[in-house]
Amino acid sequence: MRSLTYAEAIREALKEEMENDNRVFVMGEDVGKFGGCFGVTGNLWELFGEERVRDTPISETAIIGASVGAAATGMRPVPEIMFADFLTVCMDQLVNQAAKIRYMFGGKAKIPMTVRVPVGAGLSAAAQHSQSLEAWFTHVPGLKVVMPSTPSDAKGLLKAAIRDDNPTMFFEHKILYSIKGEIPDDLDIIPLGKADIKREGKDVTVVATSLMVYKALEAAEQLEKEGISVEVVDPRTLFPLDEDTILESVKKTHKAVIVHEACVRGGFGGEIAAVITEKAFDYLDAPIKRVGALNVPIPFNGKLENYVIPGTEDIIKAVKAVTE
Amino acid sequence: MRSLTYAEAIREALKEEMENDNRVFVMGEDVGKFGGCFGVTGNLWELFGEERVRDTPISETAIIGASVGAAATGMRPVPEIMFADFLTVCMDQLVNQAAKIRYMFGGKAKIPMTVRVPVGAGLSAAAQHSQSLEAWFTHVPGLKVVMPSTPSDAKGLLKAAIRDDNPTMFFEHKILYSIKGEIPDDLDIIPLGKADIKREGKDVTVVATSLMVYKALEAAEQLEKEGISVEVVDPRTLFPLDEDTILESVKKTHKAVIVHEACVRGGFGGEIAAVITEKAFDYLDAPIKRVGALNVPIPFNGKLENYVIPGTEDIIKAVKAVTE
Amino acid sequence: MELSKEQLIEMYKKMVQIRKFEERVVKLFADGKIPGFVHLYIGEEAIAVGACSAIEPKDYITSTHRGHGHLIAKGGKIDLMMAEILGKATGYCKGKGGSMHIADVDLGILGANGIVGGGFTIAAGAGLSAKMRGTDQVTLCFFGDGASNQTTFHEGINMASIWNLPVVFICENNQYGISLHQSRHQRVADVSDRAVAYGIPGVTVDGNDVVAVYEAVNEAVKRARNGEGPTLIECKTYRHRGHFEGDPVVYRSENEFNEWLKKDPIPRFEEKLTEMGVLSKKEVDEINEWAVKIIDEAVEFALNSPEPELESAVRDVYTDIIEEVRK
Amino acid sequence: MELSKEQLIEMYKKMVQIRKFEERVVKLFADGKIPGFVHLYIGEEAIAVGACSAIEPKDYITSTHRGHGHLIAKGGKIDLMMAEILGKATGYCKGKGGSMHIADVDLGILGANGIVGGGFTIAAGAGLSAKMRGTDQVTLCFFGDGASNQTTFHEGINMASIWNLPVVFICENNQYGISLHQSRHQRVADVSDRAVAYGIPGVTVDGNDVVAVYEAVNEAVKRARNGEGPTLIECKTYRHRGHFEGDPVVYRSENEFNEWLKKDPIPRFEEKLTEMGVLSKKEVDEINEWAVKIIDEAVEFALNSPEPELESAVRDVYTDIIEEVRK
Ligand SMILES: Cc1ncc(C[n+]2csc(CCOP(=O)(O)OP(=O)(O)O)c2C)c(N)n1
Ligand SMILES: Cc1ncc(C[n+]2csc(CCOP(=O)(O)OP(=O)(O)O)c2C)c(N)n1
Ligand SMILES: [Mg+2]
Ligand SMILES: [Mg+2]
Repeated sequence: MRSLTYAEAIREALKEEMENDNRVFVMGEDVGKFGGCFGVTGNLWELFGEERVRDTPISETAIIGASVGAAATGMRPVPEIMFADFLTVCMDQLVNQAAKIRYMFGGKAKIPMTVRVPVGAGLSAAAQHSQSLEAWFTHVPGLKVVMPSTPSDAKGLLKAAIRDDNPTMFFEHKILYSIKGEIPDDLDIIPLGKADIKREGKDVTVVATSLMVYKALEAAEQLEKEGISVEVVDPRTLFPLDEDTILESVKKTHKAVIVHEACVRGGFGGEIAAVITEKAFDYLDAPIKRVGALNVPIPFNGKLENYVIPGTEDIIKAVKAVTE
Repeated sequence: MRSLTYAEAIREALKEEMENDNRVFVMGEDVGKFGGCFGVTGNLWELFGEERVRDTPISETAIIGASVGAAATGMRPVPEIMFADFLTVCMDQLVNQAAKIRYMFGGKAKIPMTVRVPVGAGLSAAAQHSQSLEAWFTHVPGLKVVMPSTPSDAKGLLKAAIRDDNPTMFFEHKILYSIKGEIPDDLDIIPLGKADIKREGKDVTVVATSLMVYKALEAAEQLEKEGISVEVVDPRTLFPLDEDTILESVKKTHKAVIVHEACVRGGFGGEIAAVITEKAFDYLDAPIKRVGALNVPIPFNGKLENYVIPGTEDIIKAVKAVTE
Repeated sequence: MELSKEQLIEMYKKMVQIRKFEERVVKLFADGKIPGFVHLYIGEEAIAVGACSAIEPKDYITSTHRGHGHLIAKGGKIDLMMAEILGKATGYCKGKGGSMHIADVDLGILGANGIVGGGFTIAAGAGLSAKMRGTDQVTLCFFGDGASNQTTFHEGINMASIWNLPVVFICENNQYGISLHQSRHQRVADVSDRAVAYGIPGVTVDGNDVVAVYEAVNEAVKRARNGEGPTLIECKTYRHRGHFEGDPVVYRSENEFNEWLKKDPIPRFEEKLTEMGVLSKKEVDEINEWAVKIIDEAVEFALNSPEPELESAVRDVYTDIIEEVRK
Repeated sequence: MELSKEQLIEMYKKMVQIRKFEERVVKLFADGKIPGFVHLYIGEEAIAVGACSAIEPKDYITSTHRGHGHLIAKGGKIDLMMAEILGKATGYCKGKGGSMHIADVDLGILGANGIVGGGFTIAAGAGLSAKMRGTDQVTLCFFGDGASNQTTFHEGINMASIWNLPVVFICENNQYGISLHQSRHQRVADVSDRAVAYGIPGVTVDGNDVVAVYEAVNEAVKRARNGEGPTLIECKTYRHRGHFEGDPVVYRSENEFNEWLKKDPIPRFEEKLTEMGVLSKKEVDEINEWAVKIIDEAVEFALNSPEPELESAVRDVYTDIIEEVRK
């Protein structure tokens, strides 16, 4: 098995899909020779040229809007929005165009596009460069939402998203870009809608996404020592959501903690908690706890930032609260 | 007591606040002589002139962005966005500017603005003119979110929002504009963050917002005949959320159903369900049910639209499911 | 003028067809048969017809909330349109879209759009796609004077210009964005002045003269096919009806309205064609009757069509997932 | 030239102050003392200083991600800026904002902005506010060449133009938006050409000539105060550093860089002032020493300042609510 960073795994997925299908192309700000703000597109520009690895003006509205037009007419664009925070500039193109065109047209169009977006805090980049906004998109029928935590998940899911005929939001965590992981030799695509149990356990289910999967695993390790066995479930895709795997786990452990980096209020944790409460109520032995960022913008100072975003300690506390 | 329509009550609130405070002004598309797309601003243009009731170009980004700039420099703008669906065009101004400026500046600015926005389906206006997007804004620390159901709530809460020193989203339901209601003679402001129990009951708590309050009350009436006593709680403001009133009610009834018009997935119902599950778990005797629109864009045909958005029957079914 | 007699007649027929279509929509709306919002194109027919006469079936258009004219001009099927406007299962969008969302991607009609300015960037994308796929397809992007103040105007045209995309941006300047006169929403008198900002040609033509529109668009389409990039064409016109059906139209004067009525593009073109001997009075009448007959048939088709099944509401969200039905 | 000797010296001092500030930030960043992203203004000092010299303390500015120069030019306090950039409790934003969000509303500094183009509509709003409050305050809106392709450029300037708002839009055309050269992000050679689209004056000046910038802005400020509306001023310049500290700068040539170094605005202005006899070589040296000393003090202040308390993280979200603390 080879080992790749999360960024390399994403680049490899892009490369393979671009080789396989000449309708696939990349566009975004500084994705060309510069290689992307976080280096993700890297050498793709050298491999595929500036037509298929397109540097755009600082025009998110046009990047996404043009992707919609290109997708509707036979291409398979993979636009990049430099920071999730800038999705605010192109929401109309995502929400009112990409997501709804197929439906509004009575099924007579498809919009195969995958929007790659770095999310998350941890770089002292402050309130306009640190957000995790995935929850918004789960509330938009017509979009799929992917949020991988490991290099191999990122690779397999990105390939699936690019081959998917629907508009898909693909959220990558900036802090994960440099993390290394093994890529199975037989890895091809990982279907959207399959959760992955990152660690088996029997006392409590921790549902965690993206970077929080690692913090949940750390928490699980520490809790193990105290005799608490934690199962860590990574949904990997928020829509389609693999409710079955989550519910199975909760039916086994009877307790649930949900962890995401986005602030708690209005976050996707509420959705998961509601699904569990509705569909596995009789199995629940304790309140469901949500762990997420405090409900504040992300501050600049690193210590404040750390205080605001959820950490391993917060997960441990929540697990203890439901298991005691 | 006088009786006013919801639209009249809103207009009266605007008029009174504009009379009280000359920093308050209205701007938006066709809010002037035309009187607003739904007639809400009506004759304000005649009363206050075109400087304070400003017709804007079709430029939502500029409407909200300029409101932020005006609010930061001493005015109290009350912009109107013609349909909630068009909030997608000015998300950056709301989310990255209005909501975060105070925090990013270390508390050294305030942005007193109230964004009035019609939401909801029911007019066969199809997928781009029918959305209820309030959940997104509850996920944005720095914003307050108000969603009144009755004329007097609308009036009292709008006055409170305009006097509030923070950016506030004020969601009005199009179908409610023509509904009449009594305005208490002593009505002044209704503080943000106080839920209202629209009907007392003892068997089950139905938390409903906006137009759904009426459907919940209808359901309650029908269920009464079958011997089920329903308490209808209207949070009125989604942030600040009056958790106490909701939790008190659930502690009394031991059952909860949550109803909103927005589609279920990723909606604010998940937040409320999660709050109840976390904070009143021991009192819950049944799964919490959420009732909302199906997870699809709003279709044009009225029968399909009706099928997609939640109705009284759906609430009755959910209540029965948790009480049986 | 390079237009053949056949082409001129075809253009006249399309214009009449649109007019009759819209007049019937007025009536159906007044009769309570049409749900939702409808925005009519009466008075602006020369633009859609002039423009679409300059392109081929393989080419694309993006339309607006005021889209019936564009769709008919591009070859959209009258019966499927009428059925859609009435919300029927047989309509273009199976009753899910309605007037503001009619599309026929196979005919290159990338949809009406309920978002003002929604078309600019989609058109740029269609242009990019054509370029990358190595075809010579051109995209026409229709939009209003009001839309020229939207975010998307700026970003969409800029992108098309820097990449030399084969897109023609066609402004239907009917003087108003709902109630706001152009002089109050922008300081330029001609929307085409804005072409300068993108280093592309900008021209203004009489939008009530179908041949003038044709010629300008034809020129722009040639440039586009040659890889010379986009053009901005402004067509001055006027809508005869309110912004939407039901608009009390308090914002414009009787006088202004009457002046523009005199410039109605259809009688003007009719006069020209009869003067030129292209059409006789009798042929004109026949065309008008033919157009009404087609509408009659379309209305009958639409009225007799079934409503969509309720469960169709949950289909067509994704290509591969049907999430749930109402239980 | 209407500038007095005192004014010229003041301008020179500000430019030097900015340069020294930025040079120290380079060092602090390299030493790992500064978290997050920093975008430096070295090479562009003439613009902020020329522009801000044409306005009064009561006036407003909106700044960008590359904001240190604007803030210093408008009178922002060096020590509070430095403390903020280092994330300290004593900083302008109590350590919550950092380089990209420094503001001092009392001084009319409506904030740096992490969103490219974030300032356009805020500036229009400040202009509207001044107009409605009946003051003669003017707002300067700084932005980059790259930002001129954003949605907000179009809507913000259009709004300011139709309402004759007292705003001056000042483009710092440093040729690049991160790695993309202007010629690849827009087809106009001069951003000021875009003024035509809004029916307002547009001018291009040498952005490395502080007096030229001053004169153009001064003229525009006069118009603005007279109720004649906005102006678009483009200042051609070049950034000496990478886009942000840490940028390997693979996208431009050594040659281009060297050519621009020759036009460095500070030595140019220095030469002019010494030639004019406004400053002696000795006075120049004194100013440079003074500037360094102020930075030294600011750095000392910043380094000795406490980190913010953790619980300060939950304050300042709302004026009236503190929601929760981490338990
Ligand atoms: C983004 C957005 N803002 C506002 C509206 C509401 N609206 C629909 S049509 C219209 C006027 C459009 O004016 P114009 O572009 O001139 O086209 P016209 O209606 O005159 O053909 C407005 C404001 C909308 N649909 N989308
Ligand atoms: C909306 C948005 N898109 C992208 C970015 C990322 N970004 C930060 S600065 C920058 C380049 C800005 O270029 P320009 O406006 O020319 O200013 P300069 O950096 O050259 O001073 C970009 C793309 C951003 N901050 N905001
Ligand atoms: Mg118009
Ligand atoms: Mg630049």
